[in-house]
Amino acid sequence: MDYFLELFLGGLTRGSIYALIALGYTMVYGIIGLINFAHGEIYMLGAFTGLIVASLLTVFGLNQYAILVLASLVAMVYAAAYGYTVEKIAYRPLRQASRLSPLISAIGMSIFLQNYVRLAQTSDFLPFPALIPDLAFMEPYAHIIGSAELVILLVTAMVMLLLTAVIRFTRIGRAMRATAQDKGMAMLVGVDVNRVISITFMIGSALAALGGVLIASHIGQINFAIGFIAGIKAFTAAVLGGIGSIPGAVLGGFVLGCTESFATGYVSSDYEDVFAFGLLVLILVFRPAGILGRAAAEKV
Amino acid sequence: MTDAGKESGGMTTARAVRRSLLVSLWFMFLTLPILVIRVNPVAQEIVWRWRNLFLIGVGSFVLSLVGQFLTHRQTRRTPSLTPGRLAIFRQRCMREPQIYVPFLLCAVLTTLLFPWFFSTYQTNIMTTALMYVVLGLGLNIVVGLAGLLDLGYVAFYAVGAYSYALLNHHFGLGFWAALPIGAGLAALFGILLGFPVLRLRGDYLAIVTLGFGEIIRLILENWNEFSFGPSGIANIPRPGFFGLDLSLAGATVYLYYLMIGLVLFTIFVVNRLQNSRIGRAWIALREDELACQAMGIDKTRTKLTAFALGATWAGMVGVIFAAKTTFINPPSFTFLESAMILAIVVLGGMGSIAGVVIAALVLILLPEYLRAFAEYRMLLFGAVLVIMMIFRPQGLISSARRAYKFMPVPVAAGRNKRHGTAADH
Amino acid sequence: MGPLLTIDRLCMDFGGLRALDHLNLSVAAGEIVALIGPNGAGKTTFFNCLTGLCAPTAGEIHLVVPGRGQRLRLNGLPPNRVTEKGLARTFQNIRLFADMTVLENVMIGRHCRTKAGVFGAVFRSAAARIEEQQIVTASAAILERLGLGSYFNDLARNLPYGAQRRLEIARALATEPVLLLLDEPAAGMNPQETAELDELILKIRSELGIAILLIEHDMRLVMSLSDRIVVMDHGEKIAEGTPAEIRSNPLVITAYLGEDLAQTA
Amino acid sequence: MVGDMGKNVFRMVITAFCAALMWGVASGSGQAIEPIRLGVAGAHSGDLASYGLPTVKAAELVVKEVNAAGGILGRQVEILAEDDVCKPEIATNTATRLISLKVDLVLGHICSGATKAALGIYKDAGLLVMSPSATNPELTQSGDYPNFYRTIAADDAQARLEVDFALDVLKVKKIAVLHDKGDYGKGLAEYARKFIEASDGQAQVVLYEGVTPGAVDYSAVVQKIKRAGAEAVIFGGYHPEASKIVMQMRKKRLPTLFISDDGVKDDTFIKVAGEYADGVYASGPRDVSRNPLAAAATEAHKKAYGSEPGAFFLNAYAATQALLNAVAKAGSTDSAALARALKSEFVETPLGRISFDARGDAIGVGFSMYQVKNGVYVEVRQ
Repeated sequence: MDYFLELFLGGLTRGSIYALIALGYTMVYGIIGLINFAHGEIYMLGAFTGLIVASLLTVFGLNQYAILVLASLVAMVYAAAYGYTVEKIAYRPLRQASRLSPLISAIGMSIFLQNYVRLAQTSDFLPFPALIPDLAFMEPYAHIIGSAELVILLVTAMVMLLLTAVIRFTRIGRAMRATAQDKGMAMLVGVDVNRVISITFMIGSALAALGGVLIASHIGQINFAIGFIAGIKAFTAAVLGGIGSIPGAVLGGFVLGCTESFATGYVSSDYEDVFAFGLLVLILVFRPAGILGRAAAEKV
Repeated sequence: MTDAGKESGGMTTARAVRRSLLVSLWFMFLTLPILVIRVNPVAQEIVWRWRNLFLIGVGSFVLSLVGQFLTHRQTRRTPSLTPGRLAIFRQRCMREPQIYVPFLLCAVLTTLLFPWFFSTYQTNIMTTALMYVVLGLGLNIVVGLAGLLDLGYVAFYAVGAYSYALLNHHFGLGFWAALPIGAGLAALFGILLGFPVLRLRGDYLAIVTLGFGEIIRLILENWNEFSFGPSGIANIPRPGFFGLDLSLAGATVYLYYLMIGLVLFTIFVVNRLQNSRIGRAWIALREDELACQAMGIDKTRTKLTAFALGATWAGMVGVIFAAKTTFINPPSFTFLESAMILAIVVLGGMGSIAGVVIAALVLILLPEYLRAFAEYRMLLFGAVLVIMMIFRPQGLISSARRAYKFMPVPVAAGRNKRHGTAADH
Repeated sequence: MGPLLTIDRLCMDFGGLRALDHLNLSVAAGEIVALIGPNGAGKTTFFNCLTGLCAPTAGEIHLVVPGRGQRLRLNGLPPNRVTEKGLARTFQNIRLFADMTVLENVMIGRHCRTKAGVFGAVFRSAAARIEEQQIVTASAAILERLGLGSYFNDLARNLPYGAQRRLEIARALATEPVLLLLDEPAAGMNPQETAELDELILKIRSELGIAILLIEHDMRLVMSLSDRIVVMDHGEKIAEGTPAEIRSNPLVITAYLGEDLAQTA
Repeated sequence: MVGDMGKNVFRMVITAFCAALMWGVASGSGQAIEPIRLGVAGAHSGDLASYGLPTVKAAELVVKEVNAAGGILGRQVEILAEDDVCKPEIATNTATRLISLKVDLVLGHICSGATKAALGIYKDAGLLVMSPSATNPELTQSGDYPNFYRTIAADDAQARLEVDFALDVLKVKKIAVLHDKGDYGKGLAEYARKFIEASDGQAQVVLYEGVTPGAVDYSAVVQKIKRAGAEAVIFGGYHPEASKIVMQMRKKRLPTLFISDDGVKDDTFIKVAGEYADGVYASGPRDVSRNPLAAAATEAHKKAYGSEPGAFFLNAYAATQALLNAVAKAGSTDSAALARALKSEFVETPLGRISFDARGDAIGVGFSMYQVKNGVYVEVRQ
């Protein structure tokens, strides 16, 4: 039973990592129905920016909390800027094109950004400082759940609540929902669709960067390729939960994390990813819209 | 950047410069941390590379100016419906035998005599390129014709390669016996993949096929007893020539002609398929799945045929791949490979045979000849994908539907004679 | 001779919403029946249930093909099987295969009446060659009949609107239906085009002997064309009868027609 | 405009294509044999470039020295470096290209998979190949590649050392064997498992598992190690995964010993794992820091390139020396004569005085165990 609980907690923390990245994915998909393959790369860029800022600040001798906050903030600002630029260059001109074109463009962008960082920085793994401090009150429970894991879990929950609130209760949230439903109609009733989409990309990218900094400081290392696997897993989580749904992304993350954890614990980590993708195929076959997603009926 | 041209006429140079200045400032801001600062936490050092910032600034300024200039010129010209000069030229090339016959003859001669004029190395990479031509044409059936976005195509390639390697290793099966078996097994896997994804559409299909591709690779990686795991299978024999053991150069030339044959066969088959009952059903499925069903087309069977046929080619090329490299292991079959083949189809023009052939040759040969820029190869590859999608989403050569020729049939009654507008071609 | 198509207490629920409520309807061979009713009355849902695009919640759909005699149960069949049985349809919002040529669009309709497979296509066996030739000839003949003869090799997307509507009908005819379902065929047409459509539908009935069930809002067309009219509202049938009967049915007038009828009458 | 631009682009493409072809022809048809051509193949670009480029630099340094001293047999040595990105399918192109360029000897390839794919081609061309880094045991043990030599010990030797160390020095009874599912790591883990199982009950493998490289955490695997009651973990793979596993083990208060391989004996591992790295064992090439030749080679690298040498630098340095020495001793570049010279002659290299055994493995090259103490790897003296 203990073993089960430990695996479950491990799955939960892993799931919250996926969820944090999946939130941005699902937002973008919800609005323009595009698999933003470059999202994982924005996460990686965020982590790199965080590393650079943290290294600079360490030289100035700031304290750990200040470094964590500043590095996250700068990374988020930069990621938002990258998200905005990527959308404007690679996706906006293709808004009227067939569904395939933006997807290919996204794959191209992803490859481009990966290699941009590889060439500008390095292809080696870089150590990432443990920015999240070890909390004293967590000390007795450290063998069950670490401080960094707890912080990630809490941040994921907070971000999910915040996003849900923003989408439900604010002006921009309303505009987002309108755009998601029908771009043409939204435009007619005075929503600046381009602006809404840009803002969505910026929020999603900033979240990815926040995830990047937190997760990198938990794992302790980064390189240019971390975005690919994180992106694929996060996307799987988003689809599992029902893409476009904010709580769905978090739920999907948890389901995926726990599946992998139990697969490793009770079967073998050799086939961990086979289980993850197998679950995805199964869920999509029996519930094509995901766990919390609504099936969109085609109008005849 | 894109709306610069809309204010046609009113655009002054000063404004363009100001705009470009903004663009360049933005990109300098954007690239500041990644391109300028390099940290090395191991050695505890920070390197500042201000020169990069300067280069980015100047580069993006110039590019933005040029871009604005071009869009400006384009919008100022009155949009005309007549096709561009290039299009006319192309049409003329296609139509007039005195132009295309010598050209074609030249191309055929070059292809046939290639191994005699060029080194083994050149022949070898040309063979590689031809393999991608076939892969592209195969995926073209699934993506270009049937409109099913398959991101796990490389799985079938792996199935083909491993069929030959394993059959040869365990049972000593030769290349020619393995070729149809590999193709058949790949087709079977295509159907296997096809069943669960029948109900899925568009993006969901894409992600599930991607997952399927990964699953195949993971199984090959982990199931040592079956596939020898990551250390792969070595000493796979090259194809024999009527029992003769060929030297390296001989085998390379032989493989080259084999691939030429396979390319021709593939083009022949795909060309016949796309103008057949099945091919039309695929295209209808791509255009409108619902209407397609309502017109009496069995969606399940049509999709499965597309998956199976597409996979068949991948399986065949997989067998040849194993025979060519003589060694295979799972890292040769990653998602990036699928992306590469997909890029060939999309860049070439979905559904266009000629386009796919050209795109495969360009995408595979160019990096080989530009080995000096190897570091930037993937960077450029990514950029080219994006740029192509923005400026030429229909690909290098957009596909054209077959025109059927008829004797002019007199219109039955007089009541429908009102169209003189339809331009026949 | 009994009816061609019999629909018995057909129900369709979407979640809690009842789109069709115990609908009964029949169409005789060679008959032209119009289905009218306000927007959202459930007319298109009804078509979707008939053609297998939605699975009805309850009720029975039976088709008796003249000459074959058998009573075929249609509910639960996938759309392509329904088409094979002899029901063909057009769509309210035109759904042509836009990037295929006009001729090819019609050739798609021949798909379910032909059977050449992959091998036939690749090796061009004699049977496949003959079949392909027949597909082309038959399709061309249908296009000629519908006055689309000059568009053969044009892409469907480039056709004028009225011609696109006619092409949808041509495509449906190519499946050799016994009953043709037309979903608002005159929508967006000018009076002249509507008049031509009127003639065309009558010609299809008289020359090919195909029964027609159509949804239409253009009352002038409905009144001049139909043998019988069925009025729907809120998923229920509220009236049925000849054009004259419907015109004078007070229930219909209050529920739906009102001014429209006053204009036509 | 469109037409114009299209035409220009078209013309440019044609010109570029022709130029490329001409260049291909020109480079394909070399002239009379003047210099000794040394092909250097490996990953020179892409993610694995950091493993391949040091070899090029090592070859350059040795060749510079040799050429300055008048070359070999009166002939200068010329280096032809070709990239294989560590992919088997590219490696076959690289190999045929080197053959087209008429190389006499090949230093490479870097990765075992790429090496296997290329070796068949070199064998047909009668070329001798020496790798500084391909550790797959089959390369020398299968007998399929008589033309292959290497200046690094094979994986089985490394696994043997790790297992012996765990059993005889650390005296552990229950061992968990993990790997990263990669060519190198899994191969090593397979040998480790085999050796432990063959130890007559001295110890047992309580867990054998591959971890997914690049996964965000390994807590489930760590739980499994705990449940299996392993006293030591033997991990086959590279440092990114190793540091994650070690950190999570220690954070979960798991004192299990951690033994790993050359891929983990890297300073980045210590930097990443920080305090948690202390006590970790890793096998690595024998400490040669007291060998004056090694110091000189490293110094030469710093002088020429301004940085510390990278992975496999000394192995590549030794390999280049061994190859060129064999040419000098054999008096020709004939592969049979070279093979005889390699097996009979000893040569002084940064790795020590080496020669080659019948299978092609270097004699006198081996591994020893290291342990992290206070943030540095220290050789364990037994």
